[in-house]
Amino acid sequence: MTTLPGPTATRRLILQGAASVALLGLGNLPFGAAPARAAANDKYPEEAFKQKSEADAIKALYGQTAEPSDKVKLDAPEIAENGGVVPISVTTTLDKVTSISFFVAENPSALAASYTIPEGTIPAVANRLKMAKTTNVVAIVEADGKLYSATKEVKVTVGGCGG
Amino acid sequence: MASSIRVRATANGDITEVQALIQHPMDTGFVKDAKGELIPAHYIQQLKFECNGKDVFVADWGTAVSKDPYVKFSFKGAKKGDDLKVSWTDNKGGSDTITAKIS
Amino acid sequence: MKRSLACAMVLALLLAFSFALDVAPARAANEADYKTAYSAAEAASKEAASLRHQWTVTVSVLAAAKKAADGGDFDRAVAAAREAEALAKASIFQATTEKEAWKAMEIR
Amino acid sequence: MKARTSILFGSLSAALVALALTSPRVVAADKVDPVADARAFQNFFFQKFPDVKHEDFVNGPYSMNEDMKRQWQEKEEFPPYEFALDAGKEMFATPFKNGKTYADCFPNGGVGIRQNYPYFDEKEGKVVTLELALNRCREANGEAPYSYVKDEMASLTAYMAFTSRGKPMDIKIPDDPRALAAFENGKRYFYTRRGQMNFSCASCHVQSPGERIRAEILAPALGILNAMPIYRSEWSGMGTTTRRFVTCNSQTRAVPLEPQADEYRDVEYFLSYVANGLPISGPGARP
Repeated sequence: MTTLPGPTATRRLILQGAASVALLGLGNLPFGAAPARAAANDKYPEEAFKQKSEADAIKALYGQTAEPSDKVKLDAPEIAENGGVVPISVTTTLDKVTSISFFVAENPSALAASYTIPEGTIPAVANRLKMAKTTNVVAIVEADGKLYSATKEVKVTVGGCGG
Repeated sequence: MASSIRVRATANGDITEVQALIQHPMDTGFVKDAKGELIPAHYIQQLKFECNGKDVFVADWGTAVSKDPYVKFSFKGAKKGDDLKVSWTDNKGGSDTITAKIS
Repeated sequence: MKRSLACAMVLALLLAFSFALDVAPARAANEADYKTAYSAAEAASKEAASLRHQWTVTVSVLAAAKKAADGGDFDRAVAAAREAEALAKASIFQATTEKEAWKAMEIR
Repeated sequence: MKARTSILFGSLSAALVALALTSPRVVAADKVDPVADARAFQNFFFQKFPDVKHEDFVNGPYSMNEDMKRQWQEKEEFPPYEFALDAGKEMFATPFKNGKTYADCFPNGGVGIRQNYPYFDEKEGKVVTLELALNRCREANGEAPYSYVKDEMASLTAYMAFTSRGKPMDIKIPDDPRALAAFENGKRYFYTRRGQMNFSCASCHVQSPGERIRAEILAPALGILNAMPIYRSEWSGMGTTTRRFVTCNSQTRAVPLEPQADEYRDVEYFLSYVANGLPISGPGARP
């Protein structure tokens, strides 16, 4: 079931987008106007993986902000069976997809994984991620140079009765 | 030693579905060991799939990818019997590679 | 059924009694007080272990008592030893009551 | 210190509540009747969860909750215990220093026999579990025994369980008073409350299976060992039956017994016997 991001999530994305744009002015981000990440670019996005917040990571990776789209179908559990192994997958009906990335908002660093989707590869990925706590999982799809996103909150807590 | 990569690639029609499970600790660098010292970060950074001489899928991973990582994707343009080369490198310079036949 | 409720009552009484012990000594505890409190706690803990019903908290509080004593803080050491004894006694009570009480839960 | 005693009173009140809750039971004649016990045990779960297919009970929490079942099925596509399984197969094939292998110690070369373990050894007069038999095989061939809670033992039992997948559990109780006593001792251990939390295995796995215990869903006791050994995401590693018993004990703040203690062997005997007829589903993946 795709959950359209609630108004709060969109506003939050835009707000964060605005905040990071402001930061740009301070020259804090080394390469503000980084070119959209070309598909063939094999370089490991070291900088993006260092960013703490989700907006900064998106900025470092793609150099632009994403807009929510119901063409991006993010599949994640409601309550994670275990924070260490959370099965998350995304499919999309968008075409000319060149990259798909996953962000876990409140993890130590938001960017979890980023996939290059060359020509001829189906724009869909399934993987298992670690989540520090209950937070939003954001999937970003780069299609034809523009960014589309889907967000879903996943509840995470420990198991067992204590000890 | 058996390879650290288990891969299953099955072609039906023009679409080949690929599943990979890799044996790797994927340490985040935030976890302490029994003696209370931090276990240094040790995680796969890049995982590449090549078929017929072309990259069909490249994964850039951070520390948030689960231990013994798993990934599934599909791609077009390959057929039964083609070779699928899978290789990964981690932040400590470790690496492994395997070539599997698409069944 | 009535009988098992009665056992629970006794358990409550026992705990209340051990709880009261905490506040008894007025002057600062010294090594001798610690030694007596610790040996009583250790005996109860050994008995709980022999009944194979030892609690992890008994072991850790007993260790805390010893550590406090080694550090010379006998007030804390005596309090910890007393609590360890209470925990050990509670686990012994649990072991003896459960000898029969388990049947109440059995699927028949 | 105050926190600790408040927990103590907390556990006391929990005990009082639990005691009041247990429905009144007439004290049964103390003649041990495993067949009746097994039938009553299975019927309890079949009636409590009428829409769970009988063979599904062996999938533990996943038979109780759809969202968890979906996450499990995604994991099962390429399960995390694959490595332990391959390691076990390799270990089974590599001969000991004296040239023998595990296959020489077990009937049918150790393939497809897991459903008969644990069994009652009439010579020894005690229950012998699969993990114990494996270590005895190693010692008989001059090899050091493996730890009962570490990966090597889990890999061996994972491989042996895999060779029995789908076969119904088939535990036998010979007409020997010591076997009946072992069964009864296992049953007693299962229902006895322990630890400061004052829980027994039944408090969680009989009174509230299907309910949440923080992030996890409690598994029903019926068929709970059929999936052993399990890869637990929480341990991010394999777990043998012994490791599961030891961790359950420490979670209720009870000091665990030594691995393969009589009580552990007997409770494994009891739980396996009452699950007779349900399929072996090991090795399993669990939260």
